[in-house]
Amino acid sequence: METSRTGWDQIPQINRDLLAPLQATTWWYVILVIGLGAGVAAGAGAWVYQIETGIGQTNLHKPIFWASYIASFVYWIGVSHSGTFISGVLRLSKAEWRRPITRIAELMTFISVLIATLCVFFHLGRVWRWYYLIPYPNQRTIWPDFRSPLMWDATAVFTYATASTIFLYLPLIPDFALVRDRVSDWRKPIYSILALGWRGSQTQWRALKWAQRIITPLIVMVMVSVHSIVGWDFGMALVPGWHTSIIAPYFVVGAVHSGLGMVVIAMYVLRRTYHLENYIRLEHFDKMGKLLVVTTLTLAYLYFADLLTTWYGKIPAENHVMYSMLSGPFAPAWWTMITMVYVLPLFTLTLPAFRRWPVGVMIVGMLINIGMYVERMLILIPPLVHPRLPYEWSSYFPSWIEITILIGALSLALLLYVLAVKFVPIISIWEEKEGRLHGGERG
Amino acid sequence: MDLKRRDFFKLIGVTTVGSALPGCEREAHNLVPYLLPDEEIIPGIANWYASYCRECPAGCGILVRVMEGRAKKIEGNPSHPLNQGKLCARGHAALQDLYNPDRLRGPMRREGPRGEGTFRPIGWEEAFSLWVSQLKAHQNRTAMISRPVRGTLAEIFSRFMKAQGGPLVLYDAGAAVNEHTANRANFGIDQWPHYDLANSTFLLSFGTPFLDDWLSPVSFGAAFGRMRQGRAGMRGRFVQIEPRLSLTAASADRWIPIRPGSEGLLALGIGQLILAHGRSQVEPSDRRKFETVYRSHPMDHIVQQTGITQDEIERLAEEFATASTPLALGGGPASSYTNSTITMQLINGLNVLVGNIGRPGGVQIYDGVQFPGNDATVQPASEQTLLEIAQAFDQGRYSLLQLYQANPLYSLPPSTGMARLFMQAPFIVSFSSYLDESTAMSDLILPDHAPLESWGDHPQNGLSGNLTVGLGQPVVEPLYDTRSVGDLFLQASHHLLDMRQDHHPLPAHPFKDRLQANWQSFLADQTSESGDTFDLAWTCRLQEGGWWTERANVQSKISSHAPSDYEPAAFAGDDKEYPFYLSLFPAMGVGRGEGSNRPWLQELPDTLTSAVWGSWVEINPKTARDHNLRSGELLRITSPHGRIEVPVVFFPGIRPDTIALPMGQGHWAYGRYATGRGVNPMSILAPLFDTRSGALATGATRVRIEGTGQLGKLALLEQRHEDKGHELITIGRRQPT
Amino acid sequence: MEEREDKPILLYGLFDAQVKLTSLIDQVRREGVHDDAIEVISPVPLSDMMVVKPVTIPLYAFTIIAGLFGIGVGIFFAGGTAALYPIRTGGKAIVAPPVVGIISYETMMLLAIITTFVAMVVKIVFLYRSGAQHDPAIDEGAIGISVRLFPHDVRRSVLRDILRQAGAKEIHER
Amino acid sequence: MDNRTHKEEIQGTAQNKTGSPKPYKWELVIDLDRCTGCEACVVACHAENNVRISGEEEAAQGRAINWIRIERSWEGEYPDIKATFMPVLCQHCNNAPCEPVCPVYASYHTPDGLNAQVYNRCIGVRYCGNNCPYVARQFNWFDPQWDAPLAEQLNPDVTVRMNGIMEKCTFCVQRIRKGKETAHQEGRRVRDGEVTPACVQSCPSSALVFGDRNDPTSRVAKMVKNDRRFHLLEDLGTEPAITYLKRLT
Repeated sequence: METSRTGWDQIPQINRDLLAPLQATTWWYVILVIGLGAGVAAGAGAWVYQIETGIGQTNLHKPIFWASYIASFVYWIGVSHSGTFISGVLRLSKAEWRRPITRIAELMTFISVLIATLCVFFHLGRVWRWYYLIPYPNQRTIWPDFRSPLMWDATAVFTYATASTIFLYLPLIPDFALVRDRVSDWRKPIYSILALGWRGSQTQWRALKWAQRIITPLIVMVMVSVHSIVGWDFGMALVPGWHTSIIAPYFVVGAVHSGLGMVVIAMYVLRRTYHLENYIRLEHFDKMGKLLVVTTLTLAYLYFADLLTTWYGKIPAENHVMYSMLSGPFAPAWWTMITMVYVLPLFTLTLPAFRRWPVGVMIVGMLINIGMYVERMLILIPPLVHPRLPYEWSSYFPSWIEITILIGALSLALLLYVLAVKFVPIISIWEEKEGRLHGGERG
Repeated sequence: MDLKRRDFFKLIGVTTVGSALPGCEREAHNLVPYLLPDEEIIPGIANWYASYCRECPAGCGILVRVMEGRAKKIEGNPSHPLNQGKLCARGHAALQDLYNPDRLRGPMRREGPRGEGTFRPIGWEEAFSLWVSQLKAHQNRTAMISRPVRGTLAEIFSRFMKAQGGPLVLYDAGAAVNEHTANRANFGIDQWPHYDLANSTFLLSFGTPFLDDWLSPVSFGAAFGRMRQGRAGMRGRFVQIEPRLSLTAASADRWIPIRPGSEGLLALGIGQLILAHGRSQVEPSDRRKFETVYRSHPMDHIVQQTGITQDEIERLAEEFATASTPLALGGGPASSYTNSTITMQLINGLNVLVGNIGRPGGVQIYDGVQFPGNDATVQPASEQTLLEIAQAFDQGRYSLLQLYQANPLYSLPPSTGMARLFMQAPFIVSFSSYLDESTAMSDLILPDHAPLESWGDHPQNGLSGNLTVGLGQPVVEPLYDTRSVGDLFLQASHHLLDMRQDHHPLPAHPFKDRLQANWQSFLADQTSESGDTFDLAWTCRLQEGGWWTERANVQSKISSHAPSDYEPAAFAGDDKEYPFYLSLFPAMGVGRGEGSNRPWLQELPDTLTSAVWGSWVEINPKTARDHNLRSGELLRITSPHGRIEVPVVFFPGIRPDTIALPMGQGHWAYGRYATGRGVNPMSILAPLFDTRSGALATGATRVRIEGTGQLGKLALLEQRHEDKGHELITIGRRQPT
Repeated sequence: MEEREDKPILLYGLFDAQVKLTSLIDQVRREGVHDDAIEVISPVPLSDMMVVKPVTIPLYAFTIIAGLFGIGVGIFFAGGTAALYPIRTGGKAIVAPPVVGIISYETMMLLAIITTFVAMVVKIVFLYRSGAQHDPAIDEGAIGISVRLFPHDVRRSVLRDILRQAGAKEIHER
Repeated sequence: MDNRTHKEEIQGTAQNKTGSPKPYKWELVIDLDRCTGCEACVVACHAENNVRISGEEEAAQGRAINWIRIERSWEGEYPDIKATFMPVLCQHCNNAPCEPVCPVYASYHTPDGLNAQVYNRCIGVRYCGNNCPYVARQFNWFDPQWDAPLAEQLNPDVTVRMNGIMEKCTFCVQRIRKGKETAHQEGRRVRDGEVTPACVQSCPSSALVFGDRNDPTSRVAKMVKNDRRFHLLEDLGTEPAITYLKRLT
């Protein structure tokens, strides 16, 4: 028997709406790009200066050997979890509402993994020797020690970066083909190559679907492993406050938490900018809000478990770390973090009305991200400034060089995203179509 | 004439002989006497040269590691009885004297007004003739201030100055003049006795900083180690009595914060009790004299003056008198008041009372080494003697001042008017290696070699249980266009011969020959060296770094005189307006300022405060709270003679009515590492001196304090918050089972 | 244009979304055209995939093989090289099982994902039926059907009629 | 299990190095009852190991480099107060937390039981610094500077560490190597006291004693049995090669 295909008449409209960003370029877009470019240049300059003169340009000192750069690394890796989680987990769970936001998230994943890797390079004392980390035969008999959590990290991040790039590219192929046929200028050859000669034949569709079906669960598993390992970078250390078994799951959930927050921001901005109200609908903010509530509660649960254990154990070294945050010099930062990451999201996103208020959700997303960044700093600094031997208890605040470099990194992330919006359809066109049409077909 | 080169060639022979000698060979190192000629230097192979350390008057034996003609490291000479292979921080840092970037590299002449510090490099010929002409011009009107020197150099200096007609003053701010004077009064000796710390079972120390910088900290450190853990089943006990818990006190079993200036009274009280309990071991003949002195003050007066309870005093007396080998020492803060010589006498008296003079674990006195330049004429002088010289310049009796590595302009308080000397002296010649405060005021600078570049010898009796004469040889070629001060003096005296018929002149040989001649005559007298030809003996001594006895013969019969009557300490400033005692102590490493141009010593953290590269004031946390001071806040310290501002360090180990400052910083000259760093507490001291010895009473000035509200600049390595953390450091500490 | 006898031509029809695909394909089949010669082109994956028998190549086979290989690689790096280069650190075993586990987990994932991707690309680029042809109109919501047959084939006109009756907006041969 | 493999490894390497069946195990004993806090060890270490001069600014930032430091702690309240000293340096732990975390083997354990740092491998990730519970690891934040001619004093046997790498106490490994070579040439074991790190050599009160723990006749082997012994943070199980003897009273 035949199936009737309804709604196919929307297709040209969808094409028009979602390809619009690739065609028109406004003056403020140019200004934005220039501004971000300036930020990147500043950061690059600061970095070169730091390499030239020495890592001492940071405010690091004994016993605080890790600080803002590593915190940023952790943070960006966290952000990168958004894409994989949303498109990965939601694909697996066949959540239809994911369709308009998967691309937004995957793109974010791809970019923030790059930035995270960059942060590691900022941190290295002799960055010009970074290749010692690569296992390749050489005369110096330099070989990495895979017993070091940092090597686990390097392997995992590499895997994750590769996987998420592929994961971003897969659903892009049909869209590239679509664009290929609709641009005539210099971009055409690029799109043609990227489109891999896509025609839309049933064989190709099936191949694509298969690949997605196989890779999606794999990448979700990689995602979990990556941030667990990032957590183990700390968990494996003897540093009081780091040496806890809960740190891996805590890091994973925290990552998703900040990732979702970031996606919400992107959703709001893009929706606003390119008038995608018909695609990124209130329903999506509502759903994201709910997800955020879930992550908030999970994270709170894990954090509480950790604090409770420390509090009850009363091991002096760990106590000093904890109380330095609860009531000590780090109290302001800590309470800010608590408010931004836990309290505010709970009190706002649990209200259905609030969840359908994009601006509000976006602001909460921002709060969560700021809070999570502070939280990353708090994971590093208080334990490091309270070594077991109290002789050199100390304090830390990033230097201007550090701040400049990190702002540069942030600008780079934004810049890449802004440029990407001009290059790839920010909403997966064919998946959007698929979503709408099949709804009709069943009728 | 180039002495350097000539000596090189002369010594090639000695080296080859030396390396073939039996008996002088040392397993540990490739020890060679004097400089190897270049063709014998093997690249990458270290040579070790024995010498003695000239950083402080103790003169420890050292071995210098030399590679490719450069000194690389200084280590203690294991066979030297004084330091037995050990070496202190300052000894190590002597390398940074040799290689100091701010060393003077050749003779210079003043340009522009004095004190502006502008100098013009000149050639040695010009410099030398200028000096000689000055000597001729100021015949019989010349005075010389030198750091304490001994041995051949001392002999040359004193004979030269005798011939030139004028006093030779050996001055070192750290030379324990009061202790010395007291020893002369009690035992009639001019050299240091050997305080046998290692074998004593109870040490009663009145502020003696024997682990900081007193006499010979290294040998005392070694002795202390043995006193504590060196004897099976016997751990010597140790009580330190002083207003501030010093580094030495930190190692004591008990610290008793006594009221500044009353140490003598406490000693008196203890002696009183010893006599009262009939425990004294003085001969009946002297007994009465002792009793009159020690019974001169009633116990309640003593208790009230010292602020120490009678029980505590009786406990001390008990412990001291009943110990098998007790030992009483005095110095440091106890020796920084106007009555300190008497205090030291009373402390010596305690040793006499318990009869430990000449006993193991007690105070042992030897016959000195018979060596040129080792007699009473080379004893260090007091600040007052310096001021007398200055006065003589005022009155025009002297007109030419010669300085040798002494820096009185920095070491003496401005209130003493020492600056006038440097303003008014018609001509000043300095032989120092640095442009320190005093040298910067001179008219002509003839820089000496660094110690590691020059010859020297160092007779030392006392301090250790042996008689020693250190022998120092140049271990590297002179880096710069400097000249051995010994050579200069001999050469000059030769030029002055014509007008010196009355005095026996010094021959015009180079200093090294003079020194060798002294050793020849000295070794000839020593039975141990008989049989060897001098060349062999000389080479051996060079390789071993000197001559010393296995054991010195102790003078059993010492006529011990009773101490003089006690007199209370006088203080400048009345206690209403100036409520605080001021206690100065030589900073760790930089000492009294002579070490402050050595980066290693500047960066050496003060063990008690962990402060580096600066000055601070130590104040009891309670006092700080009363004046609501923050840690690190700039504190304004005002005395009747001036004011300084120093950052505060909370210091639980100090009397609430006392504040303490380190000396050694606040140089306004003396090179890049020292200049303009911290403050010199001398600048607020009153011109008060010990009534007997004339030594400056650094603890006799009272001050008042007020917070300034702003933070000072001071780097502390320790960053812990004092309230917390202590229980952490004991994590994992296991109780003795 | 000159047609060579042996070169197959494509009979291509473009339909709107409402075309009755199933019956159309059946008709074509009834003319004796084999499934391999038929290809459907659409802007979105069609849910009624049964219209033509798919050419199936099991991607997961590549995935599994690559994954196993990846585990081998991981064991070699984390365990093998350590054993070949035995340096003691911190009292840890030279070959530490947990480490080998973690590393081989990652390498397994890495190779599995990459291989799957490559296989897919190969398939997309090379293994589409020669029937498929590129038509921008598709993406505007149309559906294309192409049948491959030889120039002298007698069914040529028949099939054109079938397509036309099925409501083809345009039909052309290539 | 890993301990056995380690032992075998030691045995093997030890046989190659010195003919003796037993490897060396260099250990240090610090008698806190002797330590007077004079810090001769600190300068001796600077002189022997070319430790940089950090200067006041760096010191104020907590970047002064000391391979050995004397930690002072106050006990009690005025007037019954006591200052105690604890020389802290790299403990050369048998289970060193700093070693396995290094991704490039810059920090590893020698068969002699030394915790070695290979400067040329180090790329400055500084994980080891975090993971050292004794804060014994020092980082070079800038290139070192010696005002001419101070550089003349540098010890040619010891590398000068440049910007961006980690350094720490080596037990004066250059001296150990020399001693072992001499002993090897003479076909014997290193004698007790033949090899001493600069700090031990200079210590006036002989609070520091260094030697081969595996030589039952060595002073170290005897002193570690002292009932005043304890290890710093020994509950961490790092098995330090440094044994402290508790100060009395």
